[in-house]
Amino acid sequence: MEQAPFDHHVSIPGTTLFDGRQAMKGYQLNKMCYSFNDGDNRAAFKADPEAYMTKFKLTDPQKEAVRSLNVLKMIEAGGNIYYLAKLAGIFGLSVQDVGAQQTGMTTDEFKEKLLAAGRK
Amino acid sequence: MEQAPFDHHVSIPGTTLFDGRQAMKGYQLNKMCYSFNDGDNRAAFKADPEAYMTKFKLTDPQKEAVRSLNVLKMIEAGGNIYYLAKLAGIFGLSVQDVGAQQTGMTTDEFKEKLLAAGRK
Amino acid sequence: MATIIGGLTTSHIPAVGNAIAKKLYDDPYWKPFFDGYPAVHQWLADHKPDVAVVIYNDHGLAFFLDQMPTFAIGAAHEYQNADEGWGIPVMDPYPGYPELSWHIIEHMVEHEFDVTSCQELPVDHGFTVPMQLFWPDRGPDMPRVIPVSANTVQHPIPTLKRAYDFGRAMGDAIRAWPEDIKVVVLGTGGLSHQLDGERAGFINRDFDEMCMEKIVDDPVALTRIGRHELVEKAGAQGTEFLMWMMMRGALGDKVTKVTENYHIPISNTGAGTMVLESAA
Amino acid sequence: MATIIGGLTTSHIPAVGNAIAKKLYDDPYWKPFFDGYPAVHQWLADHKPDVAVVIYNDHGLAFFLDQMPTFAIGAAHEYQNADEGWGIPVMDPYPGYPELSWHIIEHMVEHEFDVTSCQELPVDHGFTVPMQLFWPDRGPDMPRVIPVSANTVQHPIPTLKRAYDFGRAMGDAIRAWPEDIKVVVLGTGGLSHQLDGERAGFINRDFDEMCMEKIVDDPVALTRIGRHELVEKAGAQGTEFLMWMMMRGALGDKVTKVTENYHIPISNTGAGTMVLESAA
Ligand SMILES: [Fe+3]
Ligand SMILES: [Fe+3]
Repeated sequence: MEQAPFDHHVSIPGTTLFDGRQAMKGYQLNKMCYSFNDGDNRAAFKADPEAYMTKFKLTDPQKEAVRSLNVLKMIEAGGNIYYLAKLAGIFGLSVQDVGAQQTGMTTDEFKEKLLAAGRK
Repeated sequence: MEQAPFDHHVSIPGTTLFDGRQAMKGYQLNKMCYSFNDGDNRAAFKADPEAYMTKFKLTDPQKEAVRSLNVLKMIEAGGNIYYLAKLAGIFGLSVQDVGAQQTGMTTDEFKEKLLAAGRK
Repeated sequence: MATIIGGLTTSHIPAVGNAIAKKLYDDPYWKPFFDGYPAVHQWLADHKPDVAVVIYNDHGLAFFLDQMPTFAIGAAHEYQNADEGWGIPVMDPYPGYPELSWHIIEHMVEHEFDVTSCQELPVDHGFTVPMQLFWPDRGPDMPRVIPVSANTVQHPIPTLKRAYDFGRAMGDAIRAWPEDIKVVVLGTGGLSHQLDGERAGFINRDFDEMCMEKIVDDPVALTRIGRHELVEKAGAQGTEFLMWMMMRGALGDKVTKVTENYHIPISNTGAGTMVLESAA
Repeated sequence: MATIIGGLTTSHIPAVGNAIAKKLYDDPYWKPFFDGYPAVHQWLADHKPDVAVVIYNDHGLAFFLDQMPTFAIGAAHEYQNADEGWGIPVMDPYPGYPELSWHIIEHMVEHEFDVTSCQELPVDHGFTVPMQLFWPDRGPDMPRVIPVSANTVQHPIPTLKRAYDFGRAMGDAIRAWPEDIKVVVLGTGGLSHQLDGERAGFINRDFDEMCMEKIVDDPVALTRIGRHELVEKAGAQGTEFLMWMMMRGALGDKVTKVTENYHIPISNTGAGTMVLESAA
């Protein structure tokens, strides 16, 4: 039985809807990130990221995205931003740092963009 | 603010509907019993039931019902039969032993009652 | 397009798992129960469904009272059983079909069913016993599975009408799936039984037989049974009949009864087995 | 009988928690945001609700993808926050009102809302930040709470219509509660923001202002917004506007706007604050 097309996936520019298709791809990555609610787990990841990723059975693209701390690649590999934010927190990245990285700006440029939206 | 009457509780003879009222009363007991899905937890309970019950913050009526292995009292204290069955399993009691205890029969009498229902 | 070829019902009593392990098929206590299954096996051999939607109720393995969903739909790549408290052996996992799971979940939420999606779901005897009964050798014809669970642990449980409507919407979802596959829907659990209280051991043959009759041609009549009336007449755990209603809803308006069996008692329970074939 | 006196809305951005901890009320970045709250405090001091139903969305603390409920209702004696991954300090628990929770759950399931009941529920910033904003000193007037959470993490999320209808049914349930108590309903989260993807930082003032206008007198118009349209116009996390729709449904047909505030940006978000008073 072949895998059927998944019909509910829609396209919004610059936006990856976290739907069933993404969820199927990203489960292990998201599960690992969810575990970071626990401080001991954060410490275990920091002590040995490779072992921790292997324990959670991350795929190679997921591991690579985490190693390079590349948020767009994490999303492409099925990551959900709410869980990824916990991983980003381990590296001291705020949601604005994460936003800047994804949009190819410095964090100051990204913050200025938001302030500009407020002046409109 | 006084506690208001809880309107959804109904009465069926010989039957305690596990509704919100029972659930509020029984949460800690049920939580302890749910933990028995794990073999290590069953062993910990068997090794020191009192300590285990205290760890799960059982109320005194709940502790007393567990000590005396009295299923009707466990239900009265808010226990739900699906979770209680896991506790009963630790003591090697089947659902038919549990049925017999609650109806004041021997297990053989209880089984005979069920067979008789089949002959009707 | 996918076709729902029919529905299977069975009780899912844990003791059946033991009886299967011990091959008690010809034991006098068990024979009248197991005699209901060869006709089901024949129907399955004739029809070879690709996917089984297994409607069951979790009994305190996957779900606890901290988060008790009314309806849950599995969306995992595979489903594994686990220790339920009695050291049950771990079986090989059952392969899932998450693409179809998500299609169903999308449809259900769009149609205002507030489901819980489960991307990891340990399955208990309510799921595994029916799978063992219907596909005892787990051969190459065993279908991929989608577990669907309804709450019968914590009142308020869903109404019989809601359960039936859930099945109807799920049937629409399955029939809208673009692949040419054959789907069978399992309604497991019941029939009448009560494990707890001074009324433990309560069984109601008349009510069970009425349910098995009406569910073929007049399931809507059964949606009028109140939830407390169901507890009164089917016993506290006889509320598992909700799973049969969900199954029946998915089959469409017209079905034909292929085979049925009813036997009292298995453990504390009135055990019912049926094959209902959907109209082409 | 219980009375719903009105609804409060607020964004629930985690950074607000830090700003409160650091008392940045008069900081130039924060002042235009915090300036929206004294009028709410005055209204609360005037009306002193006994119970707050806090509609929020969990962000990956209580719920994970293994069991993701569409709608969840707390039924615990108290609710505690917990570490969300950044070592957030643990606060005193918020006292619940489980009797009223169960009354609401009974009503919702009877009326075909398939809720997940939560007898233990760690609450995240989506719950705690609004509580800190509205009851900063946690004094004796702080109401007992009932947390209600909707899924905005995993698509499919509920439709705006379903969210609004959920609120309407919950409003009926609350008004049917026999005690003479005053209930306020909180709709938290939003407004427009997007954290992920190349469109991160997207904010839509026009859409937010339209939502804040329509939600007063014409919420039904907002139920016609599709879920993907909501993502497009409010941003990927702007779907939290669902919580506002649930709140609005509970208030009844006629409401009066007491106060409102809107400010861009707080963190990545367009932040909206409102008090809507229900018609007597
Ligand atoms: Fe069962
Ligand atoms: Fe949020």
